[in-house]
Amino acid sequence: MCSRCRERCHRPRPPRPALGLALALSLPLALAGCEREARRLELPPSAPLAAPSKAGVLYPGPYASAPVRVTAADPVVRGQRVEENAYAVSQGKRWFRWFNCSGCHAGGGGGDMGPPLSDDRWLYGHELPQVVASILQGRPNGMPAFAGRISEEQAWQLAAYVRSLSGQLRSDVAGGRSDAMGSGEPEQRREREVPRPDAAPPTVR
Amino acid sequence: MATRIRPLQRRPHARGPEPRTFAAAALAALVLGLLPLAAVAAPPFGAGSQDALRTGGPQAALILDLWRLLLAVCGVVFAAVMAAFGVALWRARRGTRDTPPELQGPLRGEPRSARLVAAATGASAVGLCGLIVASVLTDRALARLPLSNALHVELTAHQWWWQARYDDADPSRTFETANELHLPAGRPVLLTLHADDVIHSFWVPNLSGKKDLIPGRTATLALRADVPGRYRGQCAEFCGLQHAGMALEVVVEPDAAYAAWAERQRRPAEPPTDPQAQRGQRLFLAGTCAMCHAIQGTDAAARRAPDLTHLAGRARLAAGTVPNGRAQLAAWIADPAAFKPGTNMPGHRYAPEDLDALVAYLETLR
Amino acid sequence: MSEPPADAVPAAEAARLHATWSDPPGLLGRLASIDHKVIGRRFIATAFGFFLAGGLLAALMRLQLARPQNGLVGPDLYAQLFTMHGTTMMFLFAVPVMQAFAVYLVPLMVGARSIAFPRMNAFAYWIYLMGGLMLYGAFLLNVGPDAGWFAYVPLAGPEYSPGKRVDFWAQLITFTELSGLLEAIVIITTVFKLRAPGMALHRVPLFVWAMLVTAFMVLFAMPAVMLASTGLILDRLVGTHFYNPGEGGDALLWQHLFWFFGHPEVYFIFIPGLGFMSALLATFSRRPVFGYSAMVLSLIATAFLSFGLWVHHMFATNLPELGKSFFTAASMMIAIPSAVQIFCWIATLATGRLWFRTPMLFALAFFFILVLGGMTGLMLASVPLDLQVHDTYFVVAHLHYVLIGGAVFPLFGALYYWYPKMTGRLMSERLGRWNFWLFFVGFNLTFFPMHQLGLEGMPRRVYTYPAGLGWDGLNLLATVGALVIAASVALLLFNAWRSARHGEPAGDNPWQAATLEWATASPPPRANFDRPPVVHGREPLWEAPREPRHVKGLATDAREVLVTTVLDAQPDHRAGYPDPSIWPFVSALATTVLFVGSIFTPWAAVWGLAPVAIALTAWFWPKPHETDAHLRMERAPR
Amino acid sequence: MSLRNEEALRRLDEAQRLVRADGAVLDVGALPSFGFGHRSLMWWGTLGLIAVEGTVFALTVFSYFYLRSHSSQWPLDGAPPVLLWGSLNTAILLASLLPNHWTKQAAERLDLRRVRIGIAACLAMSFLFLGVRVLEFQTLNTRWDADAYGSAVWMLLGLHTLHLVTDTFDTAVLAVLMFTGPLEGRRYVDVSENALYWYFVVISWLPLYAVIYWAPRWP
Repeated sequence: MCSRCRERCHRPRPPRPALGLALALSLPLALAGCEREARRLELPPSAPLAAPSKAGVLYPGPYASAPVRVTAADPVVRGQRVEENAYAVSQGKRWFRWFNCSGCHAGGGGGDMGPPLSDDRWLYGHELPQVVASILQGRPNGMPAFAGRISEEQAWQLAAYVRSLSGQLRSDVAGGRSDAMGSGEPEQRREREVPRPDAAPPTVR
Repeated sequence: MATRIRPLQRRPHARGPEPRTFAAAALAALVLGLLPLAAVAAPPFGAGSQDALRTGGPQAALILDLWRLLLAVCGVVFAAVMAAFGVALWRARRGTRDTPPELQGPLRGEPRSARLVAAATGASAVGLCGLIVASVLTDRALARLPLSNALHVELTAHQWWWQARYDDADPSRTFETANELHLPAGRPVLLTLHADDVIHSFWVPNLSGKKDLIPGRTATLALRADVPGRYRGQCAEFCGLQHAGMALEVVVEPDAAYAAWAERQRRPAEPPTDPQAQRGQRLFLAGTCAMCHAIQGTDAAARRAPDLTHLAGRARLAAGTVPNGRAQLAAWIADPAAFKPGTNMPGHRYAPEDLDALVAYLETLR
Repeated sequence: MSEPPADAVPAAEAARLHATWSDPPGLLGRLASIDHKVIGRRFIATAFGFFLAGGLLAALMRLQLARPQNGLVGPDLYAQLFTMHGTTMMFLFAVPVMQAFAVYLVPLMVGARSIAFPRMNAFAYWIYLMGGLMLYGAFLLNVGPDAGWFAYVPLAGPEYSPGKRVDFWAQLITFTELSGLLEAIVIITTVFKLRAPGMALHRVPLFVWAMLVTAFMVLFAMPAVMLASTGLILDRLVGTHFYNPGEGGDALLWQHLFWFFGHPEVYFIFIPGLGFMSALLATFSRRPVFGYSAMVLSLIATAFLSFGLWVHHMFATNLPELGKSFFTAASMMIAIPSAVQIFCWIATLATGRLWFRTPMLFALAFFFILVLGGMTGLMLASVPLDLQVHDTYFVVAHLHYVLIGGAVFPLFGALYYWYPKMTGRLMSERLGRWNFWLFFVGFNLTFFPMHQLGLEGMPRRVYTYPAGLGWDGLNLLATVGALVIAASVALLLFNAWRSARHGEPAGDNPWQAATLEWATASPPPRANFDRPPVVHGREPLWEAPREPRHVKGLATDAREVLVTTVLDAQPDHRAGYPDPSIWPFVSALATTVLFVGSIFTPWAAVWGLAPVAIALTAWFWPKPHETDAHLRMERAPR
Repeated sequence: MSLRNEEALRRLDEAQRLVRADGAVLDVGALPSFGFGHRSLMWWGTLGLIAVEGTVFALTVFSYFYLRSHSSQWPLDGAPPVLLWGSLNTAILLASLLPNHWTKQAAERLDLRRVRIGIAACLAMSFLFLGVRVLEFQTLNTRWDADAYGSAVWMLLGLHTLHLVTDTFDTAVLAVLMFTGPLEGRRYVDVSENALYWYFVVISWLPLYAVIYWAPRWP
């Protein structure tokens, strides 16, 4: 087990029998399991996020000109951590409902007024930081900016969930069916949609 | 008087020089040094405020009577069985490994033992029938609580808080609150129970037995609170990480006091006048708060988290886990997970003056 | 009074029998063992291992609750702790340990050479072991289930329990239920078909009756939880909607299915305890238990009634009133058969010659603790009262009084009682008495205050509680009691470990008991009896010997058992028995791969079937040398 | 049960005659080394499995009607399953009782030639209805993840299919064994108990058929 992983799972544990045997048997699952199952309940509060200059800006600048504002030390590590953590992804699903993302993208991300999130087209990039940027900064034609309205942690969790809608996450991390009416195929059962390279973001003039 | 922030749950591990520690220290300095310090208004819950043996209404009292009856009957039966057992042990002869086993008696049949066992069994059956009757009678008495003139409250359980809507024939007079029920003494209440996510259970032991709130189903519970006072209720069905931190405060007060409270609840929040509070309101509406919370009379109308229209009038924050006061409110906003690990409310790193303003605004929501 | 009949078996015949029924040497031989005594010992040791693990989890919980707002354990770990504790104690300890004792004792007590379906018996043990290791492996990796041992949906469902924690729980259920069901079939068949000639049903020892009744209950109760957990895992993994109210499912379906199993489960932990009691009280009162027929009928009545009580776990769920009254009545009436047994035992004690040894002390403690637990059970059966104390510490107190008083105290007594049979040495009496008193005091110190805590409003499954509600003192007391229990269990372990080497040699029948397991050596030879006994009464070793005493004519150079008729135990035919086989172990491994794999992909349930099918076929496929041996002895029925 | 009462009594008498009490010992050496029906251990084992699986089926049917009682409309969405394949399969299953019974009797007479013919016939029928079963799944008009109705129907049909597959596999292994050996008397007991289990699979299908295909058509 890598030391980082061990540190994260660091919790008081009772001694258990057959420790060595169990470890040896499940080492392959261990690395994945450890991160997948962590519940980081006491994360430090997000770093301050500048509220948008005008509250409720719906049409921020174009994709290219607005670099992603990532405050964590290492965005890649942070992104991986969120995307490997089932609890974080399930929280993302909760925010998707709470913040009414489903109002435009439909429950399960099938798309309605807003573009579908479960297909292979990514107007503004499919990488996790790009999705976070889309959420925080908004996109032309209707996607509001959520910077300052949700915590950064929530944005990452939300983005991870959004990526699970098109099968980008491991199936043991992505969520199962919802306790609700018709929310489509469970995320964990979705085929991975290979992001189409030709679906580049439109340049906004 | 300065009140120390006392988290419900101390963090299990220090995380080294994390921003959190720094933030907490800064916050504490800020809260203790700069803010005009407010004494905590919350009256503490004492022993017996969540107690099935101290009743505040007829439903709980009926059950308590049944408990006393069962305790007496079972106590007598237990004593009788123990006495028989004791006498048997005391009077029986002693044996060892080499005692030849007694086979003749069992072969001949043991009429005396048989008679005693039969008699004891018969007595048990009769006693049990009595208990069944007592139980059924109590059940029927509970169901007969008169409900004319009942107050209707719709209670929805969420992970991990209680949402209450006070119904009224006149829709404009319904209002919403959270985590703190006020009930008029002596007037029956009909609770309609829903669950938003998982199964919870409504339980205020001083007032009534419990009832589960199950997603996809609706249940009702009738109760009456006769004795004014503050009672504590708690979710009684394991509902996830903060099951322990899902309390409900029930304030039973005389009719007039209740009416005044209800009238206050119906009013939207008053716009703040103080510039600091006004700034706080802007922060509230433009920030993360309004994504989940509602404040009547403002644009904040989300219903994912407790309605804050009259937050400052409540004794406690976060479903009964944190006493309501300036310092606590600030600490809670900054780092809710320190009090309720697992809560769905995110932490915030506001600049000190922003936090100050926000708290000042929330303090105006009386 | 008679000594067990002297054995007139020539040494050469005994040696041949020993060679025939021995396991092959080496590690492979151990894995291939299908000797019910070997499997039984492993089973008991494994179950006690899980008991210790579950106890440690409980001790951690008690430490966390020792004072209000304690910070030892956070909510996430606490949820795992109580889920693991409940799951371990119910599924990995209480039910299996009873079956484990049955696996060891029932064939000996009915005078059989072996157990029915010995390979299936071995398979059931391996499945149980692997299921338990899987669960604890998962727990070590922070994948411990955290939705309670009852796993109520929707909390345990796909939306509110992300990750694989609950899937491991659901698969553990599959493991232990598979094991439990197979053991039930093994025990039923052993009791029905392998009894010594002459042991008609009305001569079967009460302990064996208890195990038989339990096995039947398992047969009809466990399928419910297997179905429920299959529905859960399908909901979680392939998106079915059994428990999704949004698509026509229902959360209460889970509760109905779970408690349809869950309530009988309490009784199939408790009824073997009653069996232990009857065995212990007879021996240490120096007389048969009073009222054999009443005892047997009570066991059967308890089993039947226990299937009609499940709704009393659901009184708070808004069910129709009439139904609840019915379940109140049923829940109270089940007290009657238990009361009959208690009265019969008191009559036994009163007319017996009492010999106070450690096993007897544990049996006597049963009266105080179980009767008290029974009283609180009556209270819980009452709907209005249950609505107050349901899901509070009152219930925690009640269930521990019933399960520890009704099952664990007799079980510890049984351990002291049969330990000499299993090892050939007696456990230390002095340590035994310390063990008993510490356990008795610690138990009551821990759990009695919880009644009061529940009435004073403390709910279950909270990882912490605020100060000032009046719960602090009693909680601290309970924690102190838990430490006393821990000391007592440590003493038990020490006693068992030390006595294995230094205990007083036991001889065949150290307690001068009446049942057949004491008619053979301690520990019993590989073939159980050099010559299987013939039975003429209910207390074979206490009654004057009658002829014929032994069975002759079973092969000594090949494994052969005598099959008798169900009611009268008349000899019916000789059945050739399989040799030790590695395939049950391999099949269990393959099944484990299938079960664990299907947590991660439903397709594992398809490709995982291939190795299972291969292993099972290899298991079933006759070995030529076995067939030859059987053919040599074959005689077709006419 | 193929054993009539008098037959059973006759066998019991015979066993009595074969057992000799000789002073201190009871000599059982002359007893047969296997027996059919409830005389054999295997019969009890099979019966135990049948009890377990019968309970599972009963509880699944209970769950089906429990879920139905909570819905105003059933099926929740869409049409009931197509009758054709299910009914055809019911007919095939019932027909399979014939070779099954014939094989069981041949086994109890230790008639290897007939057992071979019979078990081959049984196996052929097994494959036939497994084939039709695939068509059944395709014409259920619902999916397991469509709604609770779909889940319940798939559960019912899936459970029964699991039993079909298991028993087909058992039969196949047994058939190979009967053709290749090594053989001994107890193998005929296995054939007989396999047939007993098949009775259960067929008979348990009848209520399941009624539930899956006719319950949704019943108002």
